[in-house]
Amino acid sequence: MESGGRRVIVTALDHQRSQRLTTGRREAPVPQRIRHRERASVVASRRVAEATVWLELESPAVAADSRPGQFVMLGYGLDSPGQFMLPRPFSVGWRSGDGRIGILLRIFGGGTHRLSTLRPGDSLLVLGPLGVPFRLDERPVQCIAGGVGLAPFIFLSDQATAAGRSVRLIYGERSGSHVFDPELVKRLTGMEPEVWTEDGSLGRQGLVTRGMDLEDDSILLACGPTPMLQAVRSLAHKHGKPLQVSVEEYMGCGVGTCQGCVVPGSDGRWIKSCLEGPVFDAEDLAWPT
Amino acid sequence: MESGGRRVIVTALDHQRSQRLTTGRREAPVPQRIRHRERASVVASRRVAEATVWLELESPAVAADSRPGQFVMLGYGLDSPGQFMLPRPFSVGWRSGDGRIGILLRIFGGGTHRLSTLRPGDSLLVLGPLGVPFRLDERPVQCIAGGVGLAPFIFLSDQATAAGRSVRLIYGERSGSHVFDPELVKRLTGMEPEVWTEDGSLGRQGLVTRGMDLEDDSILLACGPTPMLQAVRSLAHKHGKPLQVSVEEYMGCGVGTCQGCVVPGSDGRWIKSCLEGPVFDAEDLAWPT
Amino acid sequence: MADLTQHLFGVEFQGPALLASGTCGYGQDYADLIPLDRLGGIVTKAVSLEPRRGNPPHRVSETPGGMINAIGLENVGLKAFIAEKLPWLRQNLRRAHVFVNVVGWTEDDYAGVVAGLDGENGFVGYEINVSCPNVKGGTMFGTDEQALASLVSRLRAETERPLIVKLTPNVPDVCVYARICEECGADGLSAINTLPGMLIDIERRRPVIGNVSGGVSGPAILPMGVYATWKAATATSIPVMGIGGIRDGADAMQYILAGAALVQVGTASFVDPSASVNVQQGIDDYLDRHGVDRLTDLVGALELPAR
Amino acid sequence: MADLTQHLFGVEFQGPALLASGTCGYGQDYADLIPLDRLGGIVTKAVSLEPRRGNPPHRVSETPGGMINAIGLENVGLKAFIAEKLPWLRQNLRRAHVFVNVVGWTEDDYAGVVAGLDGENGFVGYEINVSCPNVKGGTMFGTDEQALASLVSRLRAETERPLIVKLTPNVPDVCVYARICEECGADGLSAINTLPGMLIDIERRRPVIGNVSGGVSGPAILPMGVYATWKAATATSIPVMGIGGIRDGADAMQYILAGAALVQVGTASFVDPSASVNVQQGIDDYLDRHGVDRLTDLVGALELPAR
Ligand SMILES: Cc1cc2nc3c(=O)[nH]c(=O)nc-3n(C[C@H](O)[C@H](O)[C@H](O)COP(=O)(O)OP(=O)(O)OC[C@H]3O[C@@H](n4cnc5c(N)ncnc54)[C@H](O)[C@@H]3O)c2cc1C
Ligand SMILES: Cc1cc2nc3c(=O)[nH]c(=O)nc-3n(C[C@H](O)[C@H](O)[C@H](O)COP(=O)(O)OP(=O)(O)OC[C@H]3O[C@@H](n4cnc5c(N)ncnc54)[C@H](O)[C@@H]3O)c2cc1C
Ligand SMILES: Cc1cc2nc3c(=O)[nH]c(=O)nc-3n(C[C@H](O)[C@H](O)[C@H](O)COP(=O)(O)O)c2cc1C
Ligand SMILES: Cc1cc2nc3c(=O)[nH]c(=O)nc-3n(C[C@H](O)[C@H](O)[C@H](O)COP(=O)(O)O)c2cc1C
Ligand code: FES
Ligand code: FES
Repeated sequence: MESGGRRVIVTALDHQRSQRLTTGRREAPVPQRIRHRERASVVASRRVAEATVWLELESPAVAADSRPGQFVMLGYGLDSPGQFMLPRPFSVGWRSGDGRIGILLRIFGGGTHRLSTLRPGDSLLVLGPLGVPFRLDERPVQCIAGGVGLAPFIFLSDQATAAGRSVRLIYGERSGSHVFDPELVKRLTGMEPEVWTEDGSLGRQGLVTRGMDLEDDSILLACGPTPMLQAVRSLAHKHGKPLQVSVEEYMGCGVGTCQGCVVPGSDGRWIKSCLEGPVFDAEDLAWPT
Repeated sequence: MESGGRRVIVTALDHQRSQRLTTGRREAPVPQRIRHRERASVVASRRVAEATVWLELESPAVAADSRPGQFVMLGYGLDSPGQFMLPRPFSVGWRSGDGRIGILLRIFGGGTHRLSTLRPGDSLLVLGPLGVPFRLDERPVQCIAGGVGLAPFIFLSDQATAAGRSVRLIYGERSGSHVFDPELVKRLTGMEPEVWTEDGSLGRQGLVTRGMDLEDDSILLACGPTPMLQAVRSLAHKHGKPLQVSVEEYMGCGVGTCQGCVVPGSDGRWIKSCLEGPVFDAEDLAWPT
Repeated sequence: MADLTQHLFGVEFQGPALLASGTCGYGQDYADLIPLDRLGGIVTKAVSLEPRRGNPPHRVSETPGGMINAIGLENVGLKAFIAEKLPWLRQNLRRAHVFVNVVGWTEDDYAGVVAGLDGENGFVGYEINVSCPNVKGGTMFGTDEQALASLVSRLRAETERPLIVKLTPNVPDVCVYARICEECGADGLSAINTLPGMLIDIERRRPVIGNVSGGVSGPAILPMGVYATWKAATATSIPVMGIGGIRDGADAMQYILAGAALVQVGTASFVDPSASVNVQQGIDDYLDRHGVDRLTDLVGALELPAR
Repeated sequence: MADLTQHLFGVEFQGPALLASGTCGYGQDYADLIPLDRLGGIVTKAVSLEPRRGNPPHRVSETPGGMINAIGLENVGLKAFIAEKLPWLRQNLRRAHVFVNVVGWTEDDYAGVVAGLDGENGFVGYEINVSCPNVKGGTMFGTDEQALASLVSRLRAETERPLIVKLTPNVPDVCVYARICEECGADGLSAINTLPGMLIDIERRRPVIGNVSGGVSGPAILPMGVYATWKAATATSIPVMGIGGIRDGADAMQYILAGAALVQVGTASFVDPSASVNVQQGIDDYLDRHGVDRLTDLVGALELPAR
């Protein structure tokens, strides 16, 4: 049975937490949390860089309610003849006006390898939108993306540019072969990413952190590998800049029931990143010193 | 690594056994046993009847050395991102002049369901040809096929008609919707199957055993569900007609190493049906009385 | 539409499917995704006398055909459970029955939780977790005949409520422990908990799981669960809840034919939150397809080959 | 091309991969399909004092992520093994080492097989199967501390050859049994044998397996095998052969990092007869990719998180 769009009010806890998820200023009240379980069909699957696939799924309910920074659990469900596979978390990387969502998927291990072989017409089970989105106010935004950490910022930039908001998109990869075609990014978001590669084979040479402007009055948003997040955070911390990070931790359920996805909070407790994250105010998390 | 066509002499045991596998008369000496492990690609996959698929695989080594009654183990191997699946045994249902083999596959449970979703271009691991083939001499042949037990007889009829040997092909199904298109059978074998259906919805109405001629001087060959084999065997036994049956038992390895596939022999021992079968002289097996 | 109802543990179950402990939290986080109140019931995350912080990440990972977890029994503790979780269960689950999964490290721990909860409303009974392999010594009660006998007798003295002991498969013969539970007054058994396992990240050359080892669950353990359920059901005359790798009605029917009156769905809910609801529906369909009027006609209806 | 050789049990192994007992017969039936003599070795199907007929069909079936089997230790028996099987192994395996898997139902049974074989050529040592769950009482020696101690001591007295005891995972703590084996003179350990399980044909309402229950193997049990191997390797100082669900070099590396000096490949050979050869190649590739010169550098090289 599809539970479709049954709506629920966010729990008090989520609400407080989202309130705390400000970037220094007062905010509009948090909207209701809506989660869907939706059978989605693959509309397109394109190899867009080394070991990287752009998936487009027909998933109208999820598309309608997703906000940048939220994620979905993608899997095969239980009635496929294929292998048992736990669903995998992926940021909502984009949405179309007509019910499609985009996923920027990089092959990492067995599950992502399998998902990378999906063909148009194949069916998936999508759970989402899940977690807490990035929180914006009137200030300009700097997005710092490492690898497929670019995904949520494609979605965010698309919306921001549409809203006439000023966004910088700073995007780093190991090498040019891994870079998600800047042309396609432009088509999806209406803006140019500033590309950095460690080996300088495309864009500017160096770590993505080199591209950050720490003096302006922008909000920093970062998504990428943990070492990158740590580097970004220590810089932001030193310069007292507001920073939101999207973290990655192994997940079981993605919806708050298994307690599998915890990350260490600055207050010493384990925080469920699927429910109170994946986007956190950097200062709410414990960082290695 | 592919072990390709390394050749080995059949073990003494197989040899004696094949010698005993006569149908009353003296025979040409048994050829060498050759088994291949071959990566094969799906050339065609067509739904040919209710829950029934005709698969054609590019598997030249297996095609070259297969004889009617032998089988292959079909699986995905170990390097596919998909599920772990034990390979499944299937009769070689036909072979082309140019290295293809045909498999008549009926969806039974999880594994056959999965194999039925194969698409052209997909790759499989094929192990074969395996087991002992049907043994013919100069006498005419009556093939009694139940359901997909038709498969080995398509192969056999094709060769027999080519050799100008007289063959009758008596083919029974529950109902017409399950019947493998007689036109296609004709194209593959050059002959008309005599179709019987239990509900009379196609061909003649009744059990396939009604089609047997027990008076002529033919050899009986039977392949199908166990109850059918029992019925055929008791009739053949009563009329003292030579009968070879192809049996089905669950298999692990298909090559003689696991002892998983045993059937009861008339001499009271368990016989490995993958090595000494699947084709047996009916009188070498123990039958319920 | 066959009759799925059963009278067990002094209450009526509208259906045989429950959510397994630790895979549904305290119910609330599934409430917007599935019609919880259509199920037979839910078993809460383990509750201990004091709150527990649990293990460091990674706490979960996939394994071939299943998953491994080492949550470390993180839970809010008895007080907070009564104050924050039980009220929601009481208000929102009117037909699905709630069992509280109880864990401890001494007999007094367990007894303290049971004593502290016994006067409250909003749940039917207890599932005693003597077999969580995730915490050092966690398997002790479940694999030590004396300790198990003493614990079950002690808890029996503490409560009139249904007392269900959750068995560990990690013993030479489940029957021995099942009988001990029955003799010491348990009202039912659950089988099985996870099997101890370990995964290694060969690139980092470290265990994947922060706790080093964890418990394996999911379809991979289905045959072990069916076997343990069959042994427990044949060794005793108290109801058994079958657990382990159940994805659909067909999997559940294996447990029911083996002797399980109820089944619990765990890992499968992560793959599809609707799994438990579909399991219950699938059992219904099976009964209809086979012209069986009452589920109870098939509990333990397995035929054994003549020997 | 790293150095895969190891000196263990008084012989040199050219590589770490062996074929697991019961999954390669007596070698001959794989000889035309894979280059057997390139492997570390093979472990024969169990040999008992007298021939055994084995269980009725079905003897094998697939399970989620693995398979279940109840062959019932069918084997030709000691005499026929010496007369018909050993000569072929002697002639055809010059660099791959042969271990004879020994099974029995009394100490005398085991001792009889060892005594009867000890003077023959064509094999290196014994793998003592104290853990086959397929036959009534078959798990007895492997789960009974006294019986195990007495059996291993008895066999130690019977032979100078390498004596490897194959552990069952079906106990609360593998370490206990591993230590007993070492103390009683075993030269090595194998872990693990199959886990007891059961499958039910819900249409016929009967067990799928003729023997009712069977042993579960394949990828589904990989985490259990890695865990038992790690425990056995850390609890003792004798070499351990890691077994359970190994499909490729990556799976094998988990066992090696956990402490296994050698690995055995079973069920995977059914999916691809070349599995064992590919496992050995995959280990070689891993070592090259990581710039490790000798396999021995990584045996037990697992790093544990700071506690
Ligand atoms: C909130 C969130 C958003 C994400 N967004 C994206 C995205 O947009 N694009 C993308 O390519 N990837 C994304 N990831 C990472 C992606 O989920 C992992 O790469 C994927 O789960 C790896 O699975 P695997 O089977 O290929 O790897 P394996 O290592 O084979 O997986 C084994 C287990 O480890 C877990 N695992 C391994 N790496 C990760 C990881 N980095 N994060 C979480 N679980 C992991 C898997 O879920 C699985 O349970 C995101 C992760 C999270 C938590
Ligand atoms: C020598 C031989 C030749 C065969 N030729 C054909 C053929 O040409 N066309 C065709 O459609 N089928 C053929 N079969 C039957 C086919 O192998 C089974 O239908 C298939 O294995 C069922 O697998 P499953 O996963 O769909 O069924 P499941 O019941 O899900 O399989 C579960 C387990 O049971 C085993 N199993 C179940 N039924 C059978 C069976 N009838 N025979 C052997 N193992 C079984 C499977 O191998 C698997 O291990 C043949 C079988 C044998 C032994
Ligand atoms: C993430 C997770 C947490 C669990 N926590 C508990 C627990 O707190 N108490 C308990 O008795 N069992 C716990 N279990 C075990 C399950 O209740 C169940 O017995 C086991 O997972 C087998 O069922 P499954 O294969 O359907 O998941 C947990 C399982 C998982 C996967
Ligand atoms: C069909 C089959 C037969 C087996 N027979 C034996 C045996 O005779 N003796 C033994 O010690 N183990 C036997 N085993 C267990 C295997 O040797 C191995 O321990 C187990 O299958 C786990 O390894 P795997 O997952 O790689 O198969 C058998 C396993 C299978 C699948
Ligand atoms: S993934 Fe289950 S609680 Fe977060
Ligand atoms: S299937 Fe393994 S011996 Fe026949």
